[in-house]
Amino acid sequence: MSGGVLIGLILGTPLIGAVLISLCGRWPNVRETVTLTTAISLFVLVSQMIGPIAAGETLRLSLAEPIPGLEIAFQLEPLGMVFAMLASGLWIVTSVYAIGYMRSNNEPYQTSFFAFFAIAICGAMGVAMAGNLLTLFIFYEVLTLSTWPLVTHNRNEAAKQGGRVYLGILLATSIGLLLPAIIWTYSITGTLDFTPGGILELDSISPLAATLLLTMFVLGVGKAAVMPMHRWLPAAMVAPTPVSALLHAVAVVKAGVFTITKVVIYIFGLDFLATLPLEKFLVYLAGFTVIAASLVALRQVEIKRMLAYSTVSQLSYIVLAALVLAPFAEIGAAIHIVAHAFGKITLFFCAGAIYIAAKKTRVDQLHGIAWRMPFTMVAFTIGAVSMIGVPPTAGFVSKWYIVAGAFQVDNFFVLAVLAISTGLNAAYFLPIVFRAFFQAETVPPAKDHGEAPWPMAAALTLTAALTILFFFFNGPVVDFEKGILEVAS
Amino acid sequence: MRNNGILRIVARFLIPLILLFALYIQFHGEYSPGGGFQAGVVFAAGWILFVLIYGLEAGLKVIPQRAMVVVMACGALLYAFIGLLGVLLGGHFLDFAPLLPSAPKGAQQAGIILVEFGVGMTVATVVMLIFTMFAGRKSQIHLIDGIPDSEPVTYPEMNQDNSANQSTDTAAETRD
Amino acid sequence: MVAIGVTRIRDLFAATMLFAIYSLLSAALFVLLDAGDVALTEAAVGAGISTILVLAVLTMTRRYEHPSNTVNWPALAVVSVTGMCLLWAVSDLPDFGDPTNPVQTHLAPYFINNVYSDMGIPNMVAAVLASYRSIDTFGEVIVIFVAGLAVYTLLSVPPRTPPKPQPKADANQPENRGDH
Amino acid sequence: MTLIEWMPFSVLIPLIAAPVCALLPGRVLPWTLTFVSVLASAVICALVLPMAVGEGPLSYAFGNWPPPVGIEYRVDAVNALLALLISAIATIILPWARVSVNDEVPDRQGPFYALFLLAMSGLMGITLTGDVFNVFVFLEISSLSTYALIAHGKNRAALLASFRYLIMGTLGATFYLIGVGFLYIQTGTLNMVDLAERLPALADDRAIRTAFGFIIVGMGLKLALFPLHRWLPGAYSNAPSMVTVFLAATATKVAVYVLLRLVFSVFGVEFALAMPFEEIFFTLGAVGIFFASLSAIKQTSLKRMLAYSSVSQIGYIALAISLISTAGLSAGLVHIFNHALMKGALFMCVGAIVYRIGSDRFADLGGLAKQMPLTMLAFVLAGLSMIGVPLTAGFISKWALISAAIEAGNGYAVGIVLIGSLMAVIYIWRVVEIAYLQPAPDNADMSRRREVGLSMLIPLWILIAANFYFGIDTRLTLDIATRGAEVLMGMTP
Amino acid sequence: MAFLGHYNYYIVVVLMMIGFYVVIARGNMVKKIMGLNLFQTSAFILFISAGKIMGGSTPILRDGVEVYSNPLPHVLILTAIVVGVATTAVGLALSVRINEAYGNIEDDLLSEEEPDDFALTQEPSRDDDSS
Repeated sequence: MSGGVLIGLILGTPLIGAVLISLCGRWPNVRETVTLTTAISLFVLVSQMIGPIAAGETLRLSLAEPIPGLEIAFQLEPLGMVFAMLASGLWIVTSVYAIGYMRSNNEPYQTSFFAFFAIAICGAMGVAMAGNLLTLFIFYEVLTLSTWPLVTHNRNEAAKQGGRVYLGILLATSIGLLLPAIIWTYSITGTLDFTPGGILELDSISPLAATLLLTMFVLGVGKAAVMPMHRWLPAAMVAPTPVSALLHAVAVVKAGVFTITKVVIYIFGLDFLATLPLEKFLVYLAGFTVIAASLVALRQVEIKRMLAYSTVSQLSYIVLAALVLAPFAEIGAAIHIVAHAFGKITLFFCAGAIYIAAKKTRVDQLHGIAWRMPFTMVAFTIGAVSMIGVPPTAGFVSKWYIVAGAFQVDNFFVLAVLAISTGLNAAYFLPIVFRAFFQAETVPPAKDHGEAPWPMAAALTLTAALTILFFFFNGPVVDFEKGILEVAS
Repeated sequence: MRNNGILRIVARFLIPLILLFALYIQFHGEYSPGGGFQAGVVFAAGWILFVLIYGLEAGLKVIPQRAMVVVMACGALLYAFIGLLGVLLGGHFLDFAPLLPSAPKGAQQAGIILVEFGVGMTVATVVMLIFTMFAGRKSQIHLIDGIPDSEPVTYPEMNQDNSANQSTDTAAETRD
Repeated sequence: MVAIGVTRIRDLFAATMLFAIYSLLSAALFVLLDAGDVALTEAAVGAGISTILVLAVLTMTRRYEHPSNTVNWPALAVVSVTGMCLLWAVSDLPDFGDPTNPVQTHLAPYFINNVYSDMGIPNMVAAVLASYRSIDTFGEVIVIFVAGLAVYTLLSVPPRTPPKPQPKADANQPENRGDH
Repeated sequence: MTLIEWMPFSVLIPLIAAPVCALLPGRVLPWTLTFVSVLASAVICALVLPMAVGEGPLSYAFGNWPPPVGIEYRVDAVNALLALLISAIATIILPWARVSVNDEVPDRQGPFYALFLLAMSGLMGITLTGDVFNVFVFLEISSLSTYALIAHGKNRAALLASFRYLIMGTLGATFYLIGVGFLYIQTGTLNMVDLAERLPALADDRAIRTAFGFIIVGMGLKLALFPLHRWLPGAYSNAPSMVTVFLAATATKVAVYVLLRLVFSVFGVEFALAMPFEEIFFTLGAVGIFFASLSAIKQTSLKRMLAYSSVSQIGYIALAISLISTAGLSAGLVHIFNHALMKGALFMCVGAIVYRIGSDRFADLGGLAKQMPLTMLAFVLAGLSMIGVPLTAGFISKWALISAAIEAGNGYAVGIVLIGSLMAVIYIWRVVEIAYLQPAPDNADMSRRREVGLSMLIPLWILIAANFYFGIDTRLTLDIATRGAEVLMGMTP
Repeated sequence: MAFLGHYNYYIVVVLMMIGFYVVIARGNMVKKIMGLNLFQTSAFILFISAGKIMGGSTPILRDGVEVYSNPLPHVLILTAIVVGVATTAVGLALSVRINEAYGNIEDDLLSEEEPDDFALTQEPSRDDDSS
């Protein structure tokens, strides 16, 4: 199969899935089968690309040329490969989980839920495989718009409010900052292709303007949730948990940091960025976000909101790592995308499972719950440990690389941020674990409950297992990423 | 006014004269000031004078409203037709030369006379029509004003309108 | 001047009469300016048709204008500024009646010299109107046709009297303003 | 007959069909005649366009009198594109309009359609002609018929709106006429090409400058440039739906065209640069975008909201023109085209909604997405185009506009465009929220709240498809617009 | 020389401004339409006076006349007059209908009733011809 066809299929599969899902709305079983089939075939298709990419082939597909000299084109590289694998693989798990969640909660509008979910995945795939900034931007917006119906799924006042903040911030940043940044770049360089080593040069743009441009990119990618553009993420927590789990812990936010990483590596280029005088400012901003978001998370009582702020903080790790501009840190950024995905999706799955089984949403209600839902809480613990960055979990690996990267360039600010945030992470995750395992139930639950339905329990167990497995088997991913850096620098 | 004898007699002299003058302006337009437009207006003025004296009903008996609409369209169409004739005979739109290839001047004259006649037709009838509409409107209003205010007014026309409305709705419904 | 009278008088009937006089005067002016055709038209239209129509309307509406004694200063300001511009502009216009005007030297000679050889008719206005620029005149016929059609469609709708009862027919009609 | 000889018939066919149409009885015949003639006009335009783009200006002299003496139609890339736009939009609207017109104008449809034909051919005539006075005549044809069409609205407010438009429109036309008068007095000609040759010698002439100002004010009134826009919301929101769709998609665009043609082709770029043209257009455009968007956000009914949105979109075009560069003009032309597509589609949705539920107030729209899913989906998609989301036509305009602004080094313009887009998000999304997330109002007549028929849906979705097509394949729009801009800037003969 | 040579234009300007003022300042619709007519008529005079040539005569060919006034403005103004009367007719028809619908034809009164976006004292942008 030629590369172009493969890319086309990867983009088309979720779309066809979405159409079929909306057509099968009347028969839930058929619909769910379609969802799962689509998810699995997508994963298989994406994994077909590993071979060629590892062999250094270029897969390219160009669809149209909406603006003279600018194509809607796709070109896969290792970083995108990882992202695509992650999103498509976790889609399967999340689908299983979502089926359990939606059914046992008797949610309305399930058909549109699954359909928009598929479209959102298509958006994520497009972002992952984009061959230039324009294409990336297009699918970035597809992702934004297709997740709005998911965020407002409940169609009540709270959902409406959340949806407003969500769409407002994401569209405002992308149209208001990202788009002009892209057009500016285009008008300077005449191209938007992702080119190893970057397309911006010192003689075409003054350092000050370049810094401004970089700031526009970093803030314009609202999905990366760098403060002060992070507000949408807690707001999006009104969505059903599967949405929070896959999209707001994996696909959407990762699309954000992925975009920033891509821009840093392929548009600016590490060497060029290193010459910029004010680039540190963004490092500080990201570092500030890490700490501040952790502090806010500390004070949350709702599990999902706490997780959301934790996500904000973890995302800025990645941004921070990307902006450290050391090869190791870039690898760390890429790996943290994976590591955080596994950990955070586990945590969200657990939160959803607790909600479905026990109807509990607050941290202070979890006393002794581990004895009723052992799988769930063990998985939660694994996820939490990974967030803190303790071996043998995925989170440790990425932190390792980021720290190593910071040492490469002697960036002690980053080291300090990492140290402090690790402490803060521990401070808000461990009490929950402690409470769940070692404290007695204060209030008897409304109904006697055990684990959540099996699809959910299975899904969360699987992701927890992945979190641990990644610690041991991260070699391929690391090798993969080293490849790009060799090309890049 | 209608019963004023003097007016009637004066009008009986004047109106034919006015109409004659109109025709003179119409067809003598190439030699002296005047042309289709002025002729149309003057012609209409004669008719309006007639209406003012003999009443709208009498006026409409001479030239019914429907006829005005038709003639008004025909005037414009006559103009267009002359224009198209030029195209059909191989020239440009409104090119009169091909009408009489042997005598270009004559062709131009013929074209001008014909289009001016079209202008005259349209202008005369439009002016008459506009006047009719305004004058007719007045009588309709007086009719309604005659109904005492205290009564809940029902407008027969309105109801018709309404039912027409509904019937269209249903028609549309079935088509859907 | 008569025009000022038109603006000042609140009695619309009188204003109409003044307006008719004004039209006649301008028709006379047109004659002085050698524009016979235009004069004829202006007399017929301005003094005749327009007047009759306005009178017809006035019999249906009120004769007196709603009193508003204040001078509309913003409007006056706008008008003065525009007037200033125009006065400023006309100072660069060529002198009145000067035979060396661009108007007289560019296209006019063509018409004056060629009309007879092209068409064999003496009235240049008719020639230009109906042949050289006949598409304009076609447009003019269409304009007057539109006017007839517009008035016809507008006024053949059965009348309803002033606001008293909102006719029932309105119930299923969209009232597009929010305050209803 | 050659193609050039067919060209004027894109105007003449509807023009001649109109008197016939006025006489036709019933409902089917007038509609059929209108549709056929409009379609013929569109076909001619579509055939002429490639030739006009490829071979430069095509000239057709009426009555076979050579141009400065007679009147010519002169077609190049700019007006060929616009003529195609007008006739194509009219062709798409007509199938859609049948049901809606039956509902809103139950009687005397012959004259109604005749007026529509006249309005359309008037606009076409303005677009194609090469004579400044002929512009005035056709302007009046289209204006007068538009006034009458607006007055056909069901509301009594339609009459008032029509009257106000009449006053403003006639003022605008008279301003234009005075401007033309000055031009004529100073040059002795009315032909655009002839004028363009004679004007440079008179660049410092006060009368010419005033003529420039008067023409701009006059056309500003017609195109609803910001402070002169006040007739527009009333006219758009009270006219019959079909008329609104047509006007919103075409009428103001034609006024923009006249402005472009006169300012760039007749007066010339140097003259425009010597006048404070850029500053005024930039300021008015920017302020217009901002305030009109703000007003759009404040509205509580769809038609008015979209009408204000139109005013703000005109601001974009003004902004694009004010850059006085090829890129800017091409962005303006592209936006003229794309805006017609999206606004047409949006107003079609509103027309469908009004047809079904008899109201366009926000309060009545709750839950409509469930009952009219296809219409509302179309609204969302067209709205996305309005916002300028990628893959839509709106994105292309925005991209072109921002690129042009960056190229001209005008950071403020970039900011204004972006703020405008964000405000568009707010007003479009308000509607989306209501339609998708709010339950239907209690007093809603559920039996009426159904999807409209295919006769409305198909044209609507054709426009939506066009919105996406021209968002992805821009060869037609961007290339021709760039070519048109070059013509206007005088870069090519 | 300049002043006297331009007296026709000054008349035009004065008339024009009177008409313009009536249109935008007066509330009565019939009055507005009259104002519009005044405004238009003044524009007509502008054209016609431009076509006048000293010592010329009506542009109808006759023996013994050498100098004719320019016929083109006459043609234009004929058309413009027709346009003007057409507008007047439509405007008047509209005011009749408005009178029936609202009970009066005073635009300022109706503005209170129908809060439209049109104010009588709207500020046209004058800035563009004051260079």
